[in-house]
Amino acid sequence: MTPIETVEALAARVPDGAFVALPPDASLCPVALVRALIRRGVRDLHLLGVPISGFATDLLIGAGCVSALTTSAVTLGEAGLAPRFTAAMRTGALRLTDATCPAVHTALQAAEKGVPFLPLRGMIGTDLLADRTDWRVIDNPFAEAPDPIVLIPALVPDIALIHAAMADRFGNVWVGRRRELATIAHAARTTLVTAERLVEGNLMADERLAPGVISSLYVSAVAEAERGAWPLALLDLYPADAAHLDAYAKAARTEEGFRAYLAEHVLGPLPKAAE
Amino acid sequence: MTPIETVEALAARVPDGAFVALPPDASLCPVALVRALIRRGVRDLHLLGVPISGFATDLLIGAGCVSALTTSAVTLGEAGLAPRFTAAMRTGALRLTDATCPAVHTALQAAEKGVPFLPLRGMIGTDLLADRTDWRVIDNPFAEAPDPIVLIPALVPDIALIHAAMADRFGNVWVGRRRELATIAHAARTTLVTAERLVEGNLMADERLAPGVISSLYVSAVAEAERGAWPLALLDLYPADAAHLDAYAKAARTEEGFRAYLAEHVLGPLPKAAE
Amino acid sequence: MTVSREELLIAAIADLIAAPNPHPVRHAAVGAASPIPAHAVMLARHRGLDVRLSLLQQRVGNPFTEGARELFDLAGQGRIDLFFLGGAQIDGQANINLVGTGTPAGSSARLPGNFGSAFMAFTVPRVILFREEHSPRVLVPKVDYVSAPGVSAAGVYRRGSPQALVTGRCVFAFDAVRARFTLASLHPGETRESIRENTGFDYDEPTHVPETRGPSEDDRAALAGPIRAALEDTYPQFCARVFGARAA
Amino acid sequence: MTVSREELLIAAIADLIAAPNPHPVRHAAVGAASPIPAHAVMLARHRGLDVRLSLLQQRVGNPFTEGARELFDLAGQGRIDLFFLGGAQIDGQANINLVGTGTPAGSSARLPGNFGSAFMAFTVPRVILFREEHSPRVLVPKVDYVSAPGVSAAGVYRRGSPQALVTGRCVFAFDAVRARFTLASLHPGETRESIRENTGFDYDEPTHVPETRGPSEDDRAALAGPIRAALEDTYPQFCARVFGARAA
Repeated sequence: MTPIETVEALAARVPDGAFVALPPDASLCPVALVRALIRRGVRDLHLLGVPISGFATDLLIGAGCVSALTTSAVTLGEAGLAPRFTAAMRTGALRLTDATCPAVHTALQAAEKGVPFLPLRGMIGTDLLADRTDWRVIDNPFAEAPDPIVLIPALVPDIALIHAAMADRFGNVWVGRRRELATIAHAARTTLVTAERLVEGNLMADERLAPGVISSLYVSAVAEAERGAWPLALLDLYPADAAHLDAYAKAARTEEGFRAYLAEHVLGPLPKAAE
Repeated sequence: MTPIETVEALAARVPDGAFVALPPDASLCPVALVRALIRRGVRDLHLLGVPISGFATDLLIGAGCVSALTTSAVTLGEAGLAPRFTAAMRTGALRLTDATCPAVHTALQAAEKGVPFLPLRGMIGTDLLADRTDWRVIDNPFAEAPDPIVLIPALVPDIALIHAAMADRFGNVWVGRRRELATIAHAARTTLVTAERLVEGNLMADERLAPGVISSLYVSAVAEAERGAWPLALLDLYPADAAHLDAYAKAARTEEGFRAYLAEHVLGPLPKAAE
Repeated sequence: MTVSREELLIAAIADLIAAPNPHPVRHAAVGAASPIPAHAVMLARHRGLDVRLSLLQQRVGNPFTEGARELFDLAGQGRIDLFFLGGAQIDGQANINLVGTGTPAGSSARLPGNFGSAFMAFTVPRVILFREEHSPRVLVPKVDYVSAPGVSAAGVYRRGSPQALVTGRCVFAFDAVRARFTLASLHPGETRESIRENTGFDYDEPTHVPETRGPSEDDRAALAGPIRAALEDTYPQFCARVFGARAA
Repeated sequence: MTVSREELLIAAIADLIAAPNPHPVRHAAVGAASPIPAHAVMLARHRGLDVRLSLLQQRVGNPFTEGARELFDLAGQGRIDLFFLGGAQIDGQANINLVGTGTPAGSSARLPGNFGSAFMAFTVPRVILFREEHSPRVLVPKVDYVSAPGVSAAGVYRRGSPQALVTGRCVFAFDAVRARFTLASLHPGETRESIRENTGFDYDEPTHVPETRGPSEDDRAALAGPIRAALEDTYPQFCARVFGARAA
């Protein structure tokens, strides 16, 4: 059975040094759990942006929780460049492995299917491919003429972190049409889910809701976290808090500004409406 | 825009000789459309069972519409062996290519991703692999030691046939958790969908329903067909008509019995409740 | 009341599931045509094993949300510990044939086909072979077609091998290193001789062969009570036949 | 009222979308950061082209039901005909750099990253490069890092190549065979000399270079009316800035 815990208990399940998959800002990103991770003082995480990274990753980098990052891009979207990522790149504090969005999906789908690799078109002649010595180019054995194609090895995250719109008491969680989150959960060894609310009944038994569910089979533990994506958006339930993100982007341009932000919004007493 | 047509008009869109993907009996199989195909007198179909075949395929084989079949199994489930398939195998009238369920999914997912092949574990040492000279075994380039692995080439059906629980006027169709039907639609050049009922509004705009939708982007034409899966089941909407399937299995043991079944249930005047 | 053959087979398979093994069973998947294996998993759970059962063909409240491929992805991930396979033919090396007999296979009698066997046998660490018919026609020296091999050459990716073969007459244990069955227990009424007579392949026979342990009274009460309640929706005909008409 | 720069760019891109091409545009996909390309697709549709627009970051009523990977699967299937790419740097062979400048790339200034460019450039037959800043800093002789190449060697799987580069100053057409840009039109106020001065890469210049055709009055009415209504949910800030406060 999947246990229902607190957000802090979920954070305690993430060991230092773990390889952690995080959804991007627009896709059920578990920000409340990320704040709890920072409070727990987690260290040396290797983050995977699925397929890109944003606010939650920038927070973790700024708080000193991250030693490595694999991603296709880091951006705050409308709020501009991710300031703590940019600063860490300047100081060399972060080991970055660049990717491209479909290669991240492909690597996770390889893990989801239990195969050592999957092929992917494109990338031939890019500096990305030149840098990714862990990828291989083979000649497509089904082609008549020479046809180079890239093979992407499977990536198995130690832990996937997700914020769901709903969870039931069995540990089934509803993520709607963001099916790539199901792929993360299928690929990862452990999946920790915060949910906007706990619902009665069994989500898997409802034929209308089941298509958007990740089964408890893949879910290690669940915690309720109202407004758990804030200041990011959650599907059609609430939009991003653009003013907050703009203020963050401005504050985090300096180390001092970021520290003040952390003290106020992550480490300090939590506003009732936000956590 | 995806047009809304009649079931007979959908059947007219399937040319003789087409490579046609069909879902299995338990998964939104478009039986009303299959009956219309038999009435239209379609010939020389190459059917693909995704991943297995059942009642609808047996009907098409018996009616002389099929010259080739690629599938992982043919069965009427509780009603036993598929009698017209078994008879066709006896007379050699059918060119059969055996597969195994995950290889069919893999071939369609290769088409869905636009790659020439995908790898799949298992199968080494089976007679299936020995017979499938269109598959390749390579040495996994990521392994330290020799590690043979099978590559399955992409399969692109000319046409996918699906019965959905709902369709909207834009051509979006709802198949619920049977996501392999979305893969068929993604992989095929043309997708023809019958729907149990047409609904108002836009299925893609409803965040609760959207996870079970195949977007109109992939749907070539839609027709309304109430009880369009009968005598098979349709999700939680109606169960299989087990008595009818048993009667079919018995009747179709002989060519004469099958002809009588066709005359009564496919070619003859259609009972209102069934079509 | 006498123990039915179905109850005996359910108990025998439940014993195999709980038996010590390098691959503990936390999750078993069972298909539509397998009411006895499904009941055996539920019985093992009733007896205290922490095991999850996924019923593949459950029409309403199905365990999967990614369609039919999710079963195979799950197996590929290593998240299915136990699966059941049968065969039109099963040979002494635990090879199974689901396609048909004759040369070429299917020319004498054509059966449904491989289903997922050619994959599941490699990716699921524990497989229990189950076929009620125990005759020289089914248990052959060499299958006419290998849908799934009992063992594989070194270096071939494979998580495990068949654990045992359960028939209507006995239980055979399978030794993957020697690729050979050993008679493990006799169902009531069978003898070493009746088994040898009805088995087309060669196998080992220890000096002592016990009788197959049947269900306890508690097992039988659980089967007729809570387990029936849980599985009746999926296997209505089987439950009615084995456990009788439902008390009102 | 004068035509805004945004309206001019929208009209210029709409002209490129409708221009005769071996790859007709039936489906275009546009990201969150691309209000001008999105408006251009809608304008091309308003003018009569049968084109479907998928807005990738649409929060409610998103065009996808398989999550973020569906865009890339769609492109892999060949179901996306047109995509837009930008670049921190773009060079004369239509190579783009989204990662950063310096050696190694990003050491001088680090940008967000490749996104899907290294794949989309190969699988989408028509790509329009769009970057408003037109300066020697952006339009360089050689990019510091190739996120996506403008052209590929023979035998490399690729459905097409960049069609054109649209900047805040002009439109360049791209010839994939010669891997070279040609100045195609000048935005109002620009001259051959101002373009040459602000472009770091070499390019061809025909004897006659027309002015970029701006939007018609009907185009502008459509942009401020039905197209704004369709896109305002996705690009609220852009619509407010370019088309003014909404009439009550």
